[in-house]
Amino acid sequence: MSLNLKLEFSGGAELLVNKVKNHDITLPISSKLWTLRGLLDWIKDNLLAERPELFIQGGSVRPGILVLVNDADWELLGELEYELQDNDHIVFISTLHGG
Amino acid sequence: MSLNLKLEFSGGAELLVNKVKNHDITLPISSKLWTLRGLLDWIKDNLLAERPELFIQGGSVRPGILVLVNDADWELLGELEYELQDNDHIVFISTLHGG
Amino acid sequence: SVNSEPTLDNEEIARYSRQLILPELGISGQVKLKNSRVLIIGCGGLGCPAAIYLAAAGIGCIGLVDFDEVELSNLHRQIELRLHGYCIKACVSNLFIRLNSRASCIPYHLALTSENAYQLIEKYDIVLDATDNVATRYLLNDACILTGKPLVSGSALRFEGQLTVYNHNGGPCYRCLYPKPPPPETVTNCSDGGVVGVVPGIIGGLQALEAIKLACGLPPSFSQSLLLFDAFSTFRTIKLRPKQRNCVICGESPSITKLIDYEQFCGAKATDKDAGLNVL
Amino acid sequence: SVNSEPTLDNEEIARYSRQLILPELGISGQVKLKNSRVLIIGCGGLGCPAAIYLAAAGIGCIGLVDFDEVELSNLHRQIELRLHGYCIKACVSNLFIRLNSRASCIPYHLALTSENAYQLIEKYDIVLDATDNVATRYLLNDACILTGKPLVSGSALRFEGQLTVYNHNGGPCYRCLYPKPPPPETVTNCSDGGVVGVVPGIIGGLQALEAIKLACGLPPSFSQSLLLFDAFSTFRTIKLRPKQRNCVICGESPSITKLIDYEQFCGAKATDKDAGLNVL
Ligand SMILES: [Zn+2]
Ligand SMILES: [Zn+2]
Repeated sequence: MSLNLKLEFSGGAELLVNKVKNHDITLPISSKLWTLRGLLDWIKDNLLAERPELFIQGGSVRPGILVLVNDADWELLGELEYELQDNDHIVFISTLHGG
Repeated sequence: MSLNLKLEFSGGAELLVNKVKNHDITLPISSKLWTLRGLLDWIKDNLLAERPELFIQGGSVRPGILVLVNDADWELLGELEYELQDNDHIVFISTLHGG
Repeated sequence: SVNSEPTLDNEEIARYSRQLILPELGISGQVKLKNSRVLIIGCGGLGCPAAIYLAAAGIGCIGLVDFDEVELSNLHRQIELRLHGYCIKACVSNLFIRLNSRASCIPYHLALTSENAYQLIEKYDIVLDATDNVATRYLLNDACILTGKPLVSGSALRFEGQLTVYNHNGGPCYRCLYPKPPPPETVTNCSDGGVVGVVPGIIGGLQALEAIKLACGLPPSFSQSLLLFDAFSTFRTIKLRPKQRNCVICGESPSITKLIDYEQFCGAKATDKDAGLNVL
Repeated sequence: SVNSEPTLDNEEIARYSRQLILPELGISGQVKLKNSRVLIIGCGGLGCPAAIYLAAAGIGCIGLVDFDEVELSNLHRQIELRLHGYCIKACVSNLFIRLNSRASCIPYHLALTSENAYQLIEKYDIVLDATDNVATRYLLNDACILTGKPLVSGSALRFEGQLTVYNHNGGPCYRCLYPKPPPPETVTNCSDGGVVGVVPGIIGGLQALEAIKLACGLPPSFSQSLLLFDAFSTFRTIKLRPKQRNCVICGESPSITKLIDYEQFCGAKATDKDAGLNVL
């Protein structure tokens, strides 16, 4: 048993994960449930090439990154406490400021 | 038991169905299976206000209308023979020519 | 009285005939456009096409705020306003005379600041954020909350664009989504990150369209909703959180009741020399 | 030889610096844009913004085909080319000198016909369909299949727009999707149906973007895929059928091997007087 997720990084956040926008990952099912909090730890250990503080600060994503779960703002779903479901599509999008 | 469908008409096709783009409909489950062919008959009898020949010709949609099933061209799914599933989203889109 | 409402003359009916025959607009919608005042902050890759399409649609008064110097590298984005030469003020005036002789266009060749933003925005009905730096985006957000104006926010970088409408019909504001400013070292502008000019062009057009709908009293598409565009993929629409009860500017007990020092708040100058399209 | 490949001079490097620093483009992408030839059929609400953004991006040669007379009611769509006055030929030339002094812009003030389409299209790498009538859309499709050129097709009406790339990488052509022309009484043009000018503006910008990617050898977003836009809703991307084996022009045994009479085929004139933006 395992948990399959589609991760996506965009708006510049992909520059922190080897410039790759889409990552299909599989998390092992453990005794504890996987939450977005746990996923952030997993990303820190497995995907962030360098300077993790440009992505994670104070146990959450840094200011200016929006997290989307299946095309909805994570604030609507409990943020860090959201319990991941198989085949969830999680997007980390860096806000753009250019004009 | 019944079959719930979300119908959408756009690109001008909505002008043939009382100018309403979105129609949530329920089809009774009968002994026969519902196909897109059957749905076209149902639309002709239940939704088309007038001049049905501007929508249906020769047992199919008239030239210039594209049929989409869950965001895919119906040609990929068997066209008139496609067997409708509960909660399918069917779009009838009239091709635009303006520029 | 009814007579004080401007209506349309024959030239306007001819000019806007293709909009007038749309049942969603009609004569009454066109009159609403004529009576609307839209303020655009930033005349770069987003603001230029937005201004042109708003003028062409018949918006009665358009204010344009920019303090940018022309650079050669801006050319491929700031295409329209450059058609008549190199002075933004002159360009804008000429452009509006051609497009919509009845519109008044007010160019403000100035830096938007905490001192002048409230008075300026108060005179308009709808505000477009077409700026290129974080400090001005927070300033504009707060000024729109304090004055009660909807803010149509667009942004673009590299091959991507984003669009949303803040402060409309129970939807969130910029601070509801981003209570803390991003670390300055994570912010990239178009000079450093690059951009393909047509991407802000498309987003700027969409900003104009949202403003047109707001001006007519029609529902915007991207209130409490975020449009994402990736030129290598496609568009995606995201459902956003509602207005946050604890938001410091639009929440139930706001702690910010007048404009603050946004450069200090963001730890970054709005006048970053590298930001080719900043407005301060 | 390598020396025969044009490269970029210092002015071009300065002008396109914000595109050059994008890794997906770079110097080699910019050189490809400079060496590309794009033909735009129709200079209305779709073709004008597409032409401007293509010139601004550095496309080396742009051909513009239009035979339209200026009408007041076109103004709110055909905004850009009107900035310099009322003669399309003169406007286009002035515009390109400002935007991209190195580009050659070739205005064709003519009606595209079965007699001249093949020879014209053969000289270009990419074709944009920005026309306003069915007969010309079939003519362009067939001419692009016979000459082997990708066709970036845009259309707009009322508050809606559509975009797709035909004849690219195994994707379908216009006839694969629409083997039979629509009954003439079901076809509405912008004069009769109305349009909000910024809608074709957005679609025209997206056509330019697809052409830019094609010119650089980057994959387009909408080959075998259809982008739908509804100004009251949002964008939607549809997966389309592949090239059809039995297509009469691009299939395995094509029965059409040279251009035919498209007005007869469609039962409608391309020169419909009511179609303000037709090109024939
Ligand atoms: Zn707020
Ligand atoms: Zn074909």
